[in-house]
Amino acid sequence: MKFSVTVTLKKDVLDPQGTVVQNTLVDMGMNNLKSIRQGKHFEIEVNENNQANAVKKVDEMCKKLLVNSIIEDYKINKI
Amino acid sequence: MKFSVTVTLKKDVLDPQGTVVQNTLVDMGMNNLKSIRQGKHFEIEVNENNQANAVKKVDEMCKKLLVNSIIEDYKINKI
Amino acid sequence: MKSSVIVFPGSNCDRDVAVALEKMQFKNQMVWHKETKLPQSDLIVVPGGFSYGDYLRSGAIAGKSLIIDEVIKAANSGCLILGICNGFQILTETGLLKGTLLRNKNLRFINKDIHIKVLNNDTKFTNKYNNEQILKINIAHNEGNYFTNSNHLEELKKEKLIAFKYCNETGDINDDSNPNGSLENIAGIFNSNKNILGMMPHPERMVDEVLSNKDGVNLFSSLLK
Amino acid sequence: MKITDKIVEKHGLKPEEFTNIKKLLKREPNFLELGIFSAMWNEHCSYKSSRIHLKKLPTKGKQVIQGPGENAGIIDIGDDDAIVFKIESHNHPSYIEPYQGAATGVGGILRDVFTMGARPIAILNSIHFGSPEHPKTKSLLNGVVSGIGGYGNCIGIPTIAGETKFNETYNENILVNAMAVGHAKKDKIFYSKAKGLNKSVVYVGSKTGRDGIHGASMASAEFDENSEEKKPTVQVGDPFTEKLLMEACLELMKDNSIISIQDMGAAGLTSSSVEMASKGSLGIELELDKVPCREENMTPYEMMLSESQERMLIILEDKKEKEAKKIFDKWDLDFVVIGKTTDTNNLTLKFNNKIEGEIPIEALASKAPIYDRKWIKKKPTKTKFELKNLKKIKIEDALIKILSSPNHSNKSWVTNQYDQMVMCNTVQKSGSDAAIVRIHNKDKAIAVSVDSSANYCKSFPLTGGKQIVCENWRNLISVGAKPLAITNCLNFGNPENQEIMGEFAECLEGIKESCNFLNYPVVSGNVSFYNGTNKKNIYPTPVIGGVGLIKTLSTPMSHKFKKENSTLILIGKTFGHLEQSCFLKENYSIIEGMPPEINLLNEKNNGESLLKLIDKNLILSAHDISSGGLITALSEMTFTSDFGAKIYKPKKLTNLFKYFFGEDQARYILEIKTQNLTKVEKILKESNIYYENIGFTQENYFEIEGELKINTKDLFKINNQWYNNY
Ligand SMILES: Nc1ncnc2c1ncn2[C@@H]1O[C@H](COP(=O)(O)OP(=O)(O)O)[C@@H](O)[C@H]1O
Ligand SMILES: [Mg+2]
Repeated sequence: MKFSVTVTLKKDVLDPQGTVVQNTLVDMGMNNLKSIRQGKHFEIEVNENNQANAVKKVDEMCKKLLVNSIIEDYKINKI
Repeated sequence: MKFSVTVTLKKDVLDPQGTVVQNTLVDMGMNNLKSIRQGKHFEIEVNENNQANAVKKVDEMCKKLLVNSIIEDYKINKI
Repeated sequence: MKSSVIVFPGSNCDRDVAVALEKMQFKNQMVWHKETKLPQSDLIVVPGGFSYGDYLRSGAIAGKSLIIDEVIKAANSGCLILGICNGFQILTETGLLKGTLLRNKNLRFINKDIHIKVLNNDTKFTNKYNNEQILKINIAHNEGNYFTNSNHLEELKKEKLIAFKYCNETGDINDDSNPNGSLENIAGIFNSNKNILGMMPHPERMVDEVLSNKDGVNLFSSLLK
Repeated sequence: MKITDKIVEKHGLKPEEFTNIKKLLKREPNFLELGIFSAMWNEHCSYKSSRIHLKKLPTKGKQVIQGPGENAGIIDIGDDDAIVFKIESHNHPSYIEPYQGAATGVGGILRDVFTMGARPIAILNSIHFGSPEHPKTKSLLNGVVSGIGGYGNCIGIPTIAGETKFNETYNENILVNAMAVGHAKKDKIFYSKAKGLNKSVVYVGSKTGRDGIHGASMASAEFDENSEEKKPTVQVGDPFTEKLLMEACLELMKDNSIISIQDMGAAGLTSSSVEMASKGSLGIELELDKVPCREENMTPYEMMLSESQERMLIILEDKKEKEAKKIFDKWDLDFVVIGKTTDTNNLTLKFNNKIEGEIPIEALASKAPIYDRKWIKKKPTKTKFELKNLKKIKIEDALIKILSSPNHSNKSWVTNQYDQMVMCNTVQKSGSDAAIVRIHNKDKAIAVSVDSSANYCKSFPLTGGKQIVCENWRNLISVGAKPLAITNCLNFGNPENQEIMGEFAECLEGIKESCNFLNYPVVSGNVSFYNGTNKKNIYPTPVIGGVGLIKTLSTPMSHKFKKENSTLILIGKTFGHLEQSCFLKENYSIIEGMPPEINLLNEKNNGESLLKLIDKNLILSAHDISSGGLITALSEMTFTSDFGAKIYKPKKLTNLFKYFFGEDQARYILEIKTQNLTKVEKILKESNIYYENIGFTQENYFEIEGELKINTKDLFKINNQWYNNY
């Protein structure tokens, strides 16, 4: 079973990367850009046929390693 | 209009980060993990009401800066 | 010889390389990235550091700066270009050099003295070295893991475009002497015209006996001819 | 909003303190004002528990240009050169988010140094973790080390020295102390004292967000509808912006448009503006609507208490705004006039043209509370063990145990993650007694080292305090540097506990005695109390950062053996002090008794004489003896050297364990060309120094006559295992 996980910085946490990327895009003439925030994306495949169990596994991976819950939020989606 | 962009390494490009993360997760006892690949995720908001135009804008940002087409693939989704 | 060192926000080896160039009798100028004209130069150096904080991908944002168009023009008209560390990353982002630099295999920043072997001394950059000469030199990077597609790798080999490979003290090129996971231990490459050199190790750190050794001197003196 | 007892308590203020505030204001403070008092009156900014003790430290000397009281201390190193340095703690944030906590710790201390007009030239760190077996230790170690490296590497300043230690006392409270050293021209130093009326107060650097708004803001959230939204967030470091800020500030400092300048550190806009005004005996008025904000709808309370990083406050000379702004524009940084100096002696805060808060500056600064907290003296302890009753072990096994222990293992796993060479002036990297950085374009250099000895300080704080200063001084001497001055970071537990306060007072007394005797003044520092949880406080861990001068850089001294067949001399007397030693701890888990005594007279004499010998070019290598004793120090001299050593059996002291593992102080090992021996002996005798000829260098093997013989490469391997297997 395959999942995608999106990890984003919490609102109010400074995003130095996003700021630099945004300024660069605007400098390059992309005036319609309103905002851009950068995060991480994982594609995870687990050997597990029961969806509830699989999600639980993926969630555990997020909590234990992939996500820094102090500054990041995450979302899991089946793909 | 808001979009998400997912940027992933091409299949034949070695993914050092993904490999280390995968090994770590397995070491931590996540035996059901079959594979994990890491990529980037952007949330982009553009001032543009016409969807086709907006997608074109975002696509341009990807091509011109956000994506290194030699090693990366990308997908744009409206959110 | 006249040289120019390009300075981006976040460059931090710009002064170091300028000091080395001046020591080797280059007439050097620093060029701010917002400039739209390059001073007349025989050598352009894109220095190490963390241009734009290495945000997005190392070298990506610097690769879009105003001055880069001028660097590309100069390169195409045969001017010598040297990219060191972040400079190498920037040159790959602009397409002046092919391939790319991925995260180090161990996902950690690595700073240490390592050894490299000179693979082709028949170039403007390396003629003062012997072929197969082993140099001890400092590396300091997060993304030095060179990667390219198999066609380009073939071309690199066939056209002798690999400048340096990581090796050990006695010259063995293998996984143990590969600090960052780089493809075939590649530490530096030329473009097909051999007027552009990109390398991860820092030759400018090896020109002063008080600090280290002088294994980097011949790279600069090769250029002086 | 009515200020209830609960709100006051949530702001960390005691009821008496609140009463005092009302007296000083002659009214009740509003919510904003309360927040400002809580920030200025907390331990971190007010030094209320430590101030009366800190006052005793020696801070003067011919070499001192600026002692404590400014952003960093400054010393004179001859010609027109000055060295600016300070150490600071970032313990609590690093425990919560190790990468960002450590990174912003480095960023903060760098700002303290370049605020004064100095270009930072070196970063040091002292990091203490819990026991390696503790489940959190590994990820904390990883995070902290990559955070320190991440910031220093990116900004391009070499991280060249430090210490990494493990001890279960830090299981729930790690220590992350960062020190920065900068170089300035003596006539181009900048201070924080404001001068002149109606001068522009300028905000430069990053925008203000809701970062790290203290516990205080948790309290505020309770009274707010959208409390979820306003949870305080961890400070994220942006070394790229700091690099720009540093270059912009240094560029602006080239002419004379700055009256005073102050970084925004703890308590951000509040403490920086109050400090500038207080030192200048002026008032300051801020128009908060002008503060560049990162988030929408930020309140004055949030703006004043935000700890967003990479920001500075500058008071400018008249008519300099346009030129100054140009510089900050070039570096893509905010530059906004947000206020002016006034003659009211008040901190006046306006928002949308309305006065939201007004507090007399002196109520926040000089009238902040000072406590003379009760403390008790530590009684000397007795040891219960007898060496002869302990299980027999071989010297070789005991040595291997030490060399492969986490605390004595080779630290290249850590230091390889730090760029040590950038700026091309690093003459000696981490791994030696002290690191050496050359002054750019000159033939002179400074040596730097940070040191602590928590076990010694715990067992007898007075001696421990003396010892760390001496050890730090020895480290500088060993690389041929004349020690000039120190900075100190005092990491302690809860000061309201009389025993802890006793540890603090007595450690400081010890530091004072050594500094006085060695003419080694304190020019800057930082106090971190409340390290620990509930009733469990950390061991007292004062950290000393020292700076010394090397006048000419002919051949830098190191502890690596240089030649075959040189004579090895041990200076200083060996009594065989094993209490509190690493030998007992690693081999028997015994941590008992008193730390080794310090004899300041010998300390000074031995050190100064060694310096004389080094100056006369009579020494090939030198190493001070510390934790692990003589045998450990000798082993370290063989590492990465082509040579080992053969050591004679001791003539006087018969117990080999005491001789080889004892941790007696004021001792050094010297490698000397055999033909220079008579010259060296003559000088040592003239200076009344106790010394012994202990052996000679040889190829490949480390050997003790009739006791042990190990290939030095194997020994080095043993020393390198731990981190790679962890
Ligand atoms: N342990 C100490 N020894 C000497 N001086 C100290 C000590 N602790 C703090 N100081 C001095 O007190 C002043 C205020 O310290 P601190 O609040 O940490 O500075 P900053 O506001 O720059 O962060 C500084 O000048 C510092 O050098
Ligand atoms: Mg400060």
